[in-house]
Amino acid sequence: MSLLAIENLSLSIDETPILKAVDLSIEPGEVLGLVGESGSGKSMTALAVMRLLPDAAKARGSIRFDGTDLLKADEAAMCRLRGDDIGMVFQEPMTALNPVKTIGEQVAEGIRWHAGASRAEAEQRAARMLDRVGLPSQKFPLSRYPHQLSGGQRQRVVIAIACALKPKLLIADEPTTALDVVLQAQILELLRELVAESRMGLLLISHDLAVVTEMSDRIAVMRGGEILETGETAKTLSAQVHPYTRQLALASMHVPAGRRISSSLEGKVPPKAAEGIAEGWRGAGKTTPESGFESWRTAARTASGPSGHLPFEGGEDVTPLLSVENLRKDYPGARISLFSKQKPFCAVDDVSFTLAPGRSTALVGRSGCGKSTLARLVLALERPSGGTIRLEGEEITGKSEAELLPARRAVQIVFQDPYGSFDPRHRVERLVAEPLGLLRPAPDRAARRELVAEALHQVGMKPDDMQKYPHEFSGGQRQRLSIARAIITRPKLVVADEAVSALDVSIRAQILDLFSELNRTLGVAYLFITHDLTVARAITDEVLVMHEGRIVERGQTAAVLDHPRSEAARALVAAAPDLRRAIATKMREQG
Amino acid sequence: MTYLPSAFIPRDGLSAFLARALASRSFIAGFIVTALIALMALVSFFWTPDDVTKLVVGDRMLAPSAAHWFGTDHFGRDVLSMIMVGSRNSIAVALVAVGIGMGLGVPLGCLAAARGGWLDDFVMRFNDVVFAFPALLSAVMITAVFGPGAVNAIIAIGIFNIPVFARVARAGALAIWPREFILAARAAGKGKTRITLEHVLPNIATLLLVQGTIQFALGILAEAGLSYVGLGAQPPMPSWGRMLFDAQTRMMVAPTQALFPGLAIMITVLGLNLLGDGVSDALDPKLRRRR
Amino acid sequence: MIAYLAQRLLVAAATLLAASLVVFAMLEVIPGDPARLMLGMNATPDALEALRNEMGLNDPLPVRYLDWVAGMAALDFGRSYTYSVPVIDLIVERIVVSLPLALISLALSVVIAIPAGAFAAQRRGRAGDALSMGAAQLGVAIPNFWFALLLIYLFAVWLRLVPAGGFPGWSAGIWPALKALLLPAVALALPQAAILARVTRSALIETLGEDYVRTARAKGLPFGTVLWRHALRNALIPVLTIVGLQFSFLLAGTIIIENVFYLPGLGRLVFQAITQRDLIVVEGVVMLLVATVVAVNFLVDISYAVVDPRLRAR
Amino acid sequence: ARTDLVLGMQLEPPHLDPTAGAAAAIDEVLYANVFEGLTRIGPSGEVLPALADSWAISDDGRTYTFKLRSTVKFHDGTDFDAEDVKFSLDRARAADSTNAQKALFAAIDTVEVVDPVTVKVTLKQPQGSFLYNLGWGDAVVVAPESAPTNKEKPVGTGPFKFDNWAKGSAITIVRNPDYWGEPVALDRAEFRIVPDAASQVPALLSGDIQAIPNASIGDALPQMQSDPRFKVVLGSTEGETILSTNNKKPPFDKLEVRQAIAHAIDRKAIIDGASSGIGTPIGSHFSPANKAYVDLTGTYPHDLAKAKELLKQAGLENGFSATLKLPPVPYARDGGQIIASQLRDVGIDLQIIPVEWADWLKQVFTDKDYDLSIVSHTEPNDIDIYSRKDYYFNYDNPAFDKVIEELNLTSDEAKRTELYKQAQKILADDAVNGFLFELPKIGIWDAKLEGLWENSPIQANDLTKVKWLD
Ligand SMILES: Nc1ncnc2c1ncn2[C@@H]1O[C@H](COP(=O)(O)OP(=O)(O)OP(=O)(O)O)[C@@H](O)[C@H]1O
Ligand SMILES: Nc1ncnc2c1ncn2[C@@H]1O[C@H](COP(=O)(O)OP(=O)(O)OP(=O)(O)O)[C@@H](O)[C@H]1O
Ligand SMILES: [Mg+2]
Ligand SMILES: [Mg+2]
Repeated sequence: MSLLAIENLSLSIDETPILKAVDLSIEPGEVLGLVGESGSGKSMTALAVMRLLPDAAKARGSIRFDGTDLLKADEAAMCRLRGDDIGMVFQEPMTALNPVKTIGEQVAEGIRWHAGASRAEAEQRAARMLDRVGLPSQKFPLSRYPHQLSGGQRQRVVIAIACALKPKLLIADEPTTALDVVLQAQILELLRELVAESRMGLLLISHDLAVVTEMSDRIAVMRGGEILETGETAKTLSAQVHPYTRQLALASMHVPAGRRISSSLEGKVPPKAAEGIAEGWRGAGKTTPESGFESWRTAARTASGPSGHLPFEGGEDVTPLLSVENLRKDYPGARISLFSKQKPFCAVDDVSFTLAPGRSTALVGRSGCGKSTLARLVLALERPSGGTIRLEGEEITGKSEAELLPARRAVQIVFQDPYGSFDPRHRVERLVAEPLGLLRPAPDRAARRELVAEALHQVGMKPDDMQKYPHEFSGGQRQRLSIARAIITRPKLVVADEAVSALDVSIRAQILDLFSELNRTLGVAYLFITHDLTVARAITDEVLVMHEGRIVERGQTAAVLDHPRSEAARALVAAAPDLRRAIATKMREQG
Repeated sequence: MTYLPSAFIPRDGLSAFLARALASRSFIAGFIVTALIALMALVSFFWTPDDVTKLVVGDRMLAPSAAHWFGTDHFGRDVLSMIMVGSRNSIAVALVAVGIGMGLGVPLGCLAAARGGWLDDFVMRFNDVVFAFPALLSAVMITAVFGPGAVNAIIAIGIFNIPVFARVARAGALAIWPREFILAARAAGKGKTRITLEHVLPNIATLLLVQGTIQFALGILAEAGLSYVGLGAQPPMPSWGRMLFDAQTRMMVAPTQALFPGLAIMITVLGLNLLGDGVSDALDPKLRRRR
Repeated sequence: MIAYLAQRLLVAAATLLAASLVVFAMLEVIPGDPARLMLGMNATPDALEALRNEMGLNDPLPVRYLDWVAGMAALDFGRSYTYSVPVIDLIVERIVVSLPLALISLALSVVIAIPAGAFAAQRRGRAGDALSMGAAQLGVAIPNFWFALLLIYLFAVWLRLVPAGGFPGWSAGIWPALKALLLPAVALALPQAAILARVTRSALIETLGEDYVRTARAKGLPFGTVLWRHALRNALIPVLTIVGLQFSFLLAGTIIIENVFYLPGLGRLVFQAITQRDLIVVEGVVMLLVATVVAVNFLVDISYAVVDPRLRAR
Repeated sequence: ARTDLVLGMQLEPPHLDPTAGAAAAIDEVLYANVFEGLTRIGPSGEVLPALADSWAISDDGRTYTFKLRSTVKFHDGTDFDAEDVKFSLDRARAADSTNAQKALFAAIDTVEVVDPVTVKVTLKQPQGSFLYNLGWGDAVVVAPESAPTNKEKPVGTGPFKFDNWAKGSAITIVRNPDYWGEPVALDRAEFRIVPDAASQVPALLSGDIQAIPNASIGDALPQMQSDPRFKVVLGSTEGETILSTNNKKPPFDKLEVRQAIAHAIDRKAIIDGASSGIGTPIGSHFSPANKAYVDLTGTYPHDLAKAKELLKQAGLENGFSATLKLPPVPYARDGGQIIASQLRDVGIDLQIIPVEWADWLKQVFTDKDYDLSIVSHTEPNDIDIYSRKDYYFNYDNPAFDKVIEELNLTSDEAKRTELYKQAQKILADDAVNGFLFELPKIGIWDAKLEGLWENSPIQANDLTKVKWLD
């Protein structure tokens, strides 16, 4: 008998069907990966098991856990199961802990509740559990509050809570999305250990195919509230019986045309998968004619000297588009007493680099290493504490807002959050036209309209979209609008700060293609900020690796990512989930 | 470190807002009540059942009847007419006071949020000082200095509204400023003033609207309180608070005289509060029932 | 934490100082000559002048301000123009009425509001919620003086359970004194309780939507336990803020309520003093009330830190 | 039976020394209860012996020899004797005296101590009212030791001792066990300040307060009258309620205008609306209780047409506007609205300005910065104020002054009555002020309470005979 058997589970909220006849099962000691794009119903499935659904939700079908039907159990019975036999780790480590209770209290609480242990006893067990997840009580006493821990540490506490009583089933709903790749790798490792240790069943939910592939024995693919396919991980992914599974896999590995060759792991991809990728590309590639992109690439290569030479080494003949020298940014420290402050925090520390016109550069690094700060400095949205920034040879540091206008025209930005970067109260026309105020002379109404229409056309949107509000678009469309806004002044450099990390894999693929195409047609240079090495690899020529405010490594993308030299870069590369590599490993394991 | 609704931005446009508002029972009830009171005030300019400037002492303190629905007061004036005319006073005082509070407080709050630094500190400290005076006490003091009367009541209540709006506007604006679309606007070369006008204000407008209805309701209560202690509207101008004051000594003889003005105040405030609730419900279902 | 406290303390002191300037400046504008008030209509100009000199009314403004502030720091609020006794004596006499009244009504409002708010939040969307929040809506809308009138006529005049007003003094015994404060306290507390209950409810509902509540429920704690153990403490910050604000409202509310119940409290003292142009009393009492508000806000600030460990770090 | 009493009073005394202030509230608490004089005034205005057991008047009426009681002690334990009497009278009439009624002692020439129980007072000229004057609260006997502190802690010889003053709230007096005379029935009495109808009515109804000798309960009167728990006594006061007019300020300097106002005023409506229908209409500045009173209310009957006619004569057919400053008393604030409404009917537009007493005293009484005002003149027999040159009416009529002058020199009762009538007539004809009504006195107390004064010849709450019936 399975540990958990979900049969024919349907769920609706306010008459809207959310889940349609979901079937899933998990054996003891098994890891089941549940993948699917955002909103496909993964979390709802998990919450249905916990019986923690929103009030309005109505579930039908059966969820058998260890023989009992959870959907028929009363609340008291569920309370007995939750936390004891079924543990759950939630998506957001930052908010999953009660800020006003110590971590000791929070871990011990469940133990006291279920095991009836005394306070001292429960705390002892809590301490052991925290030790187990890598928070030894010598370094992290039980009396710490959540705000005194980093995101990764908090997630460990959440896992400790969920696993405190050695549950038979652990549900982990996107347990690593809020963490950077290095932390993610650590957490996944921890989960793996816990499963191995006590033959716990694990339902691992993620939209990241690579993560799930790496971790799970079996995989279930979900879309629109339905399970499309279940099976052994390796088989499912290599066979790609269901077209959607294939689409998902393709999108996850998507590289704009011509870029695939740069991967050194190329040969290791199973032939079927590689073929699928190529096919998928042809199928989905309507937006990006590959030949054009290829020709631009060739042109760019020629312009920057012989392949293999770094442009900033060999490109003396070209004036750099952007050159940054000894840039530094200090943030004043928090006040710790009335008369003293903490030492200023140096977010960007002695950074120098140059960007050549028309080339794309990735800026990668762990969370909090100073990437966004550097971007804001380059955009002159913040004043540096030291160093200079030159745009086409002209210094922009210390200029007034009026003097900055030409620079602003030349450098534009695309933000991470395709929704947050638009004022929801303005129409698309006004939003996209916003930077037009930078042009001298400023265009009149008719001219603006024309320019907006053109920009929309360039990103593949229709002119009628001008009269709509941002909320009337999908995430991918919004990101296109955001790009349209960035290119409307014909900038020479576009800074993209995590511009695709919030997007679903399939939409991400489209946007990456768009970036490539714009590069080709308009000759725009990019500074691509990302923590996702797959993205960096997909569309950039060179890469800057940043660590604790400093640039620790730079070079051609493929070279750096395949043969990282610095410690920081090595850690990044090692931790980065890679679908191809994961499939290959699983193939070996599962035969 | 004060608690205020975090700024919120509706996820969609005006029509959806209206649709949600119309689905909110609070909003509909509040809107109807408020509209009726406003209508009553408007009608009173052209028509009242009786002339409130005319004292007919012979008809004093009549019980409600067909001729005088709500009875008459101690001067023989028709209570219904008094309430109708009094609503003008209540609405005018509260409205202008809220206007003063908004007109000064919102720019102050926006400025503080946009400029930060010492200016922000200054505005916050100014708020602290004003808040340190119990509201009614400062109103009593102001009317004591400048004499009782509707205008001074307006000023007194208005002054207290300034920091309220400054605070709400500042908190709202502070939540808007770090958002990416502001950064985008800055990248588009827009200055702080333009950004405040084009992006910040429209986005906190709804927040201010909700606070506005709350302050409006509070203003009506405050005006009634001031008039009740004789510092608000002066006779012969009818005012609900004064009517209550006049009626309280006659509670036993003519209880309806105290009943109707009290009910008028209560219903108006209730209506405004419901309206405010409804608006915030419609703005963001998560922001329900803040007050 | 120490730094945080020191900073709050400094802010409090600065606020008080600014407030004293405002009070002084404002009351300087009030028409009426205190010396004439003290001596009456038939006083000779010489006597008036002498008294003015004695009271320091002829000194330049800054000197008078400094004298006044320095005096207050030493608890010397000057001498009442109408009663010719030290203002501090009047204040002490009155504060034994006002302070208990404010505290009782605050306690009453908290004791009613928090359980009511929690009750409504727990039963969100159900009849109990609708009922208690409907009542709260009414409570918020009722003018407290009108409510006080209704209470007087119901409980004092018809049922004759408690006195209609007045205050026998604490010397008459705790019970009679408390009985006299009961109706005023209820009249003050109920509208405030209504506001507080609404705040409690919405703060609770908001925190109940937080992720950590789900985490707690995933541990197997029943909903009610989660509400009391996890959500309430987190919801306390907004509740505390409102409690702090309410104290100020209660103090001001006493001006009207003490008039309705003719309680000899600070509110009535200041009201009377204003009508009698007894400026020095007004100044003293207003400053005292302001100081109380500032002190309460300081306490609220501290209690934030008690409730929320994140603030302790500062 | 009960031995405690809570008495309501409207105004709080500014201090507790009856020899140093005019406020009626001082006497209302202390007179006959805490302080006593040589004589005292009884419930119907008669002069009774008090600290003076008896007295002899010389034939020329100039020398009064008082025999004092010998067993009297002040509340602080010191003995009362003739020295105290001399001290008190000399203090009251001294040049730097702060006594509010120095005129009472103006006739005294010398005060001599004959022996500890005998005092001889010599007058400059005979004065028929001298014994009555000594019965006033301003003439009570104080001890030299305690006189300076009487304002805060009054020490007298009466049947009650001062106990406590909770400022703004109440004054308590308790029985004096060492009283020389007949002991009082009450153990303690509290004078609680209940300023207005809004507080007086519920306080009475709930039994918190058992008596308000001078109540303002407005329209609740009929209800109280029909309530068997209470005894309601209506009396008259010396308070002429008038529409004070600034006789020098145009257009009020025109007789026609003042007459027009007099015609426009409907006294009945004012009494109904501002005094709950009780109060006697008056046509001049004189109390109807006085035997020299003439009813002059018919001088200018309520007649709008006539009023308009007169205004036309004054060249003001289009009316005019003026201000009406109202002190914070119900009869003024309510009456003001009614008068404003009545005058509007003849085209006079009044702007109502409510003022506090302090402002009223300054603006209206002292600075004479006003057009019209409403106030009740409660001093007895004060028609002579119209002859004062600087009085706030700004009235100046030599004919009237002559009548008053003559009155001062006349002691013949019939003649005096005649002169009073003349004076009343002149004022009425001149329509100096709008003469409205005589302020009523409403006393309300628990029906089981006995011994409170039904009339008040002087403003006092004599509790010496008060007791509970059951
Ligand atoms: N409280 C709710 N009320 C109504 N609909 C909801 C609610 N919560 C989720 N949904 C809807 O249910 C569907 C499934 O949501 P679910 O959270 O399970 O998605 P998911 O697969 O976990 O997505 P993600 O990867 O973004 O977490 C979505 O369409 C979502 O809009
Ligand atoms: N305004 C600020 N004041 C103080 N510190 C700041 C400020 N902005 C950023 N920092 C700090 O500077 C460091 C770098 O921040 P930055 O946002 O540039 O990181 P990042 O590399 O973009 O990280 P992520 O990948 O998470 O977006 C962080 O430690 C952050 O806490
Ligand atoms: Mg999810
Ligand atoms: Mg960043």
